Amino acid sequence: MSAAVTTELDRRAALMDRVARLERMLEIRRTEESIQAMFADGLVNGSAHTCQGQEAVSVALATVATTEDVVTCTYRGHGHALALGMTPTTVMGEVLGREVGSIGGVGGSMHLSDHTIGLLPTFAIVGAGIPVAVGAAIGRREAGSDGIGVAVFGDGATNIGAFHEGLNLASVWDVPVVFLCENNLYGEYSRIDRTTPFEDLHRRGAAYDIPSRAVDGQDADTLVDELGAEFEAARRTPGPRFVEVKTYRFVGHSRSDTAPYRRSGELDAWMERDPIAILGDRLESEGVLSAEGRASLERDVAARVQDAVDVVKAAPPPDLAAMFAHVTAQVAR
Amino acid sequence: MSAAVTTELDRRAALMDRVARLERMLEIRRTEESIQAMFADGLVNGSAHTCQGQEAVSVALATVATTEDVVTCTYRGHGHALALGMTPTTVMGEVLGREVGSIGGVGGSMHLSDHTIGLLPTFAIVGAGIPVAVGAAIGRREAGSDGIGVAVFGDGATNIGAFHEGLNLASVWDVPVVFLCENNLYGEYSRIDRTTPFEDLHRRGAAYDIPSRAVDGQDADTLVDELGAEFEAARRTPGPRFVEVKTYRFVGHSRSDTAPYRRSGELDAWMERDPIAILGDRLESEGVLSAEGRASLERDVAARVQDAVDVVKAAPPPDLAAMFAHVTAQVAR
Amino acid sequence: MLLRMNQAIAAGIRDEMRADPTVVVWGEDVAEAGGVFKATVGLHEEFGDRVRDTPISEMGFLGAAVGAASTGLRPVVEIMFIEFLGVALDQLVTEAAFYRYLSAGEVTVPLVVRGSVGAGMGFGAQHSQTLERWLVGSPGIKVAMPSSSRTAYGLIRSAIRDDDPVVVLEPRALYAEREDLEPSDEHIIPLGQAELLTEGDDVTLITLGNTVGTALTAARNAAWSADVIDLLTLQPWDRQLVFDSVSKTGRLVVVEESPWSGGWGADIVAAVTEELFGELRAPTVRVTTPDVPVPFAAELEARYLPASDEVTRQVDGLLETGRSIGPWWLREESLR
Amino acid sequence: MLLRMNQAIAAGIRDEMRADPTVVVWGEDVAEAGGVFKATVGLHEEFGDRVRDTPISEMGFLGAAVGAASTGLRPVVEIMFIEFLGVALDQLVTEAAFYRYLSAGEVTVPLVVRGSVGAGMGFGAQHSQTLERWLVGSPGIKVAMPSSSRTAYGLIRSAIRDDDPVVVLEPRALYAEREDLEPSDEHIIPLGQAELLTEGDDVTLITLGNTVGTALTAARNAAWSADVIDLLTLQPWDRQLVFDSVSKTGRLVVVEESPWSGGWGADIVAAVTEELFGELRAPTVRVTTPDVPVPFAAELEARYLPASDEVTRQVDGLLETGRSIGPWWLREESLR
Ligand SMILES: Cc1ncc(C[n+]2csc(CCOP(=O)(O)OP(=O)(O)O)c2C)c(N)n1
Ligand SMILES: Cc1ncc(C[n+]2csc(CCOP(=O)(O)OP(=O)(O)O)c2C)c(N)n1
Ligand SMILES: [Mg+2]
Ligand SMILES: [Mg+2]
Repeated sequence: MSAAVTTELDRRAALMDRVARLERMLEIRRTEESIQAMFADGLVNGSAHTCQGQEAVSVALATVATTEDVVTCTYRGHGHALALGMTPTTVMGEVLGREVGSIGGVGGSMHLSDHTIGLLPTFAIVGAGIPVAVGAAIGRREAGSDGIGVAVFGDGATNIGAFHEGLNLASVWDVPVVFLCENNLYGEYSRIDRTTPFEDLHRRGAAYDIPSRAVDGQDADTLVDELGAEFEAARRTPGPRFVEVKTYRFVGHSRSDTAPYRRSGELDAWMERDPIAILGDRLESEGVLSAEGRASLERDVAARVQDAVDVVKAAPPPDLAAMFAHVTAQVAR
Repeated sequence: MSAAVTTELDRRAALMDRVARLERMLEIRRTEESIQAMFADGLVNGSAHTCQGQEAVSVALATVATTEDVVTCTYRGHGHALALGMTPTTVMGEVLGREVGSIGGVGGSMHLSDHTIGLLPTFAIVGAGIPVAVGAAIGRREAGSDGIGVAVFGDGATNIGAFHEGLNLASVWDVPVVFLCENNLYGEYSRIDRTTPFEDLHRRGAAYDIPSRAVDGQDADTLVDELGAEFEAARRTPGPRFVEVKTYRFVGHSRSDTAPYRRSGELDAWMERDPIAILGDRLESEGVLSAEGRASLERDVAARVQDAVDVVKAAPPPDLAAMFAHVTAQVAR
Repeated sequence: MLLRMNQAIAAGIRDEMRADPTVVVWGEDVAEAGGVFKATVGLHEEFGDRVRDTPISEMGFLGAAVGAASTGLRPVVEIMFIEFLGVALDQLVTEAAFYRYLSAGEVTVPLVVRGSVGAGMGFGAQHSQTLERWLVGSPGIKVAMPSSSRTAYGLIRSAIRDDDPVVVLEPRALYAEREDLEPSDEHIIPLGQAELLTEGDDVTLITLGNTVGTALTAARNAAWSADVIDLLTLQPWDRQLVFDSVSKTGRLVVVEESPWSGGWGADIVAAVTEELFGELRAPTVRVTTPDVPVPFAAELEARYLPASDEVTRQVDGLLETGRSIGPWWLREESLR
Repeated sequence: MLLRMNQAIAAGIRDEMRADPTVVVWGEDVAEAGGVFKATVGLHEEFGDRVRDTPISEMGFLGAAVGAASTGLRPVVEIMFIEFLGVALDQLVTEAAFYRYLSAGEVTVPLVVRGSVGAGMGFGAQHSQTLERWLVGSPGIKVAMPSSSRTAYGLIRSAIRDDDPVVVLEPRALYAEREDLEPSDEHIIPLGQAELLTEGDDVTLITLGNTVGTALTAARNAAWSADVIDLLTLQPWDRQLVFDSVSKTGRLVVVEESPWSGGWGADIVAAVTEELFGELRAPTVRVTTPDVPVPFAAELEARYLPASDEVTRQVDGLLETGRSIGPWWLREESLR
């Protein structure tokens, strides 16, 4: 399938198929690598936070979330956006500040947005999206939808006030929202043990009487099942759920970061559990995918992402008027 | 003893004696009642939050806290200030906005302060004093003192971000601070069950791996022992402690509040456990205090507080210069 | 009927809630209790769960309101005292305000934040400021401040109908003021429109909220005649009406319940000086509060606020000497 | 030696830490990592635990810094991007700022808050503002902004020595700029003192932080001559130097990296217009950013910032026509 002839909703629906999930994880990996490469070539302004290693969380989230659900996530949101249905052209276009970008290039890497796939503007302020997802869930329910809110955030975000206030409010108001914590063990350059009393963050759910659990973030199959169960519970039974996903980022916090702060051996150990390899190997061993099939899939994805790279590199920047559009309902000035 | 000839430190030291604790609780009760009376007479501007029913918490705190310790508390701080050593004249003077007040009348009921007894300026913003106490403890230790920080706050404050961030920081930095939560079951006009998932707030300490417990706030004797143990632990062993004190305010949230929102029977049940009656009866039954002794003690305190009322009523307001003093080290304007 | 300003606010919210089922009201003790300042009395009775008490967590419920507004509701959030925005400002000016921009117009945030503001009630340093300076200059939001029951009713209704975040700053000293008002659609006041309250030739007095009355009192008993303008909306403010008036009078005096430094009047002065310099016949003057925390003692708090006789002195001085006599605290003998 | 601005800041903090054992540094990744902007590099190595990484909890560690400052320490806190104050503002402007007042002078808060500010680096709408408007007007605090390695070193040292809360806003676009500087006490710059960088007759250009270079470039190549003033401290700002200059030139142009609405320059304009109206020979002019969120695309972000050729156009226009030509976005054809 080529991004050109596929709608974002088709891309979302495709994830019902496990091979498509593998394909999507590959697409995320290649897209993030392309962004880093373009960064190295000086084509990207500012910063960019990529998610290599965490792709299974994105596809599992997008698989179990319906298009009625509303998702808030962070600056580390490229993978989630792609999984939810956004195209590589739209993501990379925004990262490069081009008109073809998700919001026309005025936002950049940290600010993607797409209403049709239920993705609210992504948050560059740690924790801010957590209470917003609680309110979004209320909004969906008041609109008669059975959609829920989904707040995706990191381990470091569990130390900030918005996390505490958002979880408490969701609990006392019985709001159907899933708090999805991507515990990749680091907040920027600080390892979790230096900023948090313990690593099993799901334990924090007890402070709000929120059913909480930890799940493996590297195996897309089990993650889809376990996350699916939590989404169902949030959708059908009163109150929120807190899911801690154990994962790891294979790259630095942001482009310039070489991650010298990692514990020795930690990266290698986690790379042993590359979510793309785990699902790919299983599909192959199950005979769902042949060796050649898998190889061509990888080639296809690489080619498709490269096409997108060429498109965005050639794409024009937004024109001056874009700076003044959408400030308020009235035109700025 | 009369406030006039006694220093604040003497008043503090006096609390080693149980009869003095009873006397101080009576003083707090009469002072708060006098403030409400002066309010009714239109002598007090703005608002005032009194603490009748919670006096045992104040005297126990002041008994176990050394003058090396630094305390942050809230707008509901008259009782704590009096227990820590501040005189009724100083407290009521501030409440009336007179020069004799704790900070010369520029603060009012919500803003008492006294460095010499370890009381930082009291907080009118819910939760704000919690992280400040954490830092104060660090400051004391860096100064070579064995003093600790003490943050006094209410049940409602446990829902705000500053609570979460303050406890987390104290835990990861092993700061010697006691988090003292006065759980009086209400935050303004809202009962705890409508704003918090459960009433046993000490359970929240687990989210930070902070040793936490609940104690009875109406029996001054047991409270002194139990709070004393927690203070010792915080002073001698690394890290903070969280103490939830079960108590109740016999009056409304603030002057204008008649507390129509109380559960029926709740007030009566708690008044059965009036901390002043509990300690008074015990001292009498133990023969430490005779019936007449107790009666004259009550008369003395009432007279002394009445004297203070007369003093502050006659006291002059601050002069204009006070408005411009102490804005920064340099004079304002 | 005679309505206090807090009752007029409740009536305005009520009328919008009747007209639009997506309007909800959240805040601390806004439901059964009807709000600490009684500005939501009766709403819970009539609209039930659409009016909700929140835990003490401004960041939490303001953030939730942003999410709800992004998904179809029109939340009206009460921030009891505007200082409490200090624990939640991010959600208003960094999230809600930028959502339309950061979604290329796809996501709108029809959110209203009501906050009580101002001194004169003896609430002390942390409960008495106006703090419009935290908001003005934030792209994406609008800021309004009523001065009476009528304007409170008219502005809150426009605020709720607006498709962007609107902050309504309510001078708490005016909550108990009565005014005759029949709540109805024709009392709706469009955001961005100021009102010319009195017409005169000598000076233009720009006022807002609690200083409207201050200036009117001064003008009523003065030797000079003034255009007294109630700005009503601070962002965006009514440049046309202000410019027209100053072009006529040639003199501008801004009366602000806001500090000498960072007060909202400086923006007005700067715009007028840049646009109408040729028409100005005298220096512009700002009558403000001093740069100090709001003092508690009644005697001091009264001096802290801009007084009508100070406005009179300032305009008298301007007309007599053609110069500004300077703020009172620089003239005050006892402070030398 | 040649020092980048971030190195000069680290040097300034280092020199104060050597002189005063009560100085501590707290913030996210300020220790081993030396800060995201490398402005605390080397401090952890030299001072160990006096330099601490914090959890992501600005309210928590800023509040802790207030408590530590109240009990004898001199914390220097890094707020990585100034927008993050939006989750912690209360501790700075409602608690720390009022502590001296609310303790009758007994409790002082010698706290320094360092925050990186400004656009031009492609960080997007939530990481590119200057936000001095959240701070100016708050009684009790001081606000400074360096424009170079030398001024950054001089101001951070004064800030740390000051007995009240001081916020140092660091233009992140300048962190990598090099300047020759021998760190030493004589480079300490007192708070409240502006610097006259160039002398001229036609106009006074008031600048701050990143706009200092913008204005100097404009002045260097212009047909007119200007007093270019680097304000350095925004609260309290140097009224004397500004007034003296405008009295001489008769013309005031403020160059601000701050929005047209609520930008800091309005305060300067208002004060000058009130004090020196008689000496003004032309309208005051503010060269600011437009009232929009900071756009990401490099082409747009470059237009967002005040440009030196725009400063030239504004002063040229002012001298030729005696009027303000108005902000560029109102003149721009393509926006009509
Ligand atoms: C309030 C706030 N403080 C600090 C930052 C700077 N910052 C950006 S990302 C980040 C680390 C967040 O770590 P985590 O929550 O674990 O998410 P991850 O980056 O690992 O996905 C920090 C400190 C911010 N954006 N917002
Ligand atoms: C941040 C903030 N939000 C709201 C308020 C208004 N307020 C003052 S006291 C109070 C109730 C606090 O309840 P609790 O923490 O239980 O303390 P208590 O009054 O019972 O002693 C509220 C909501 C405030 N002062 N600060
Ligand atoms: Mg992380
Ligand atoms: Mg309570």
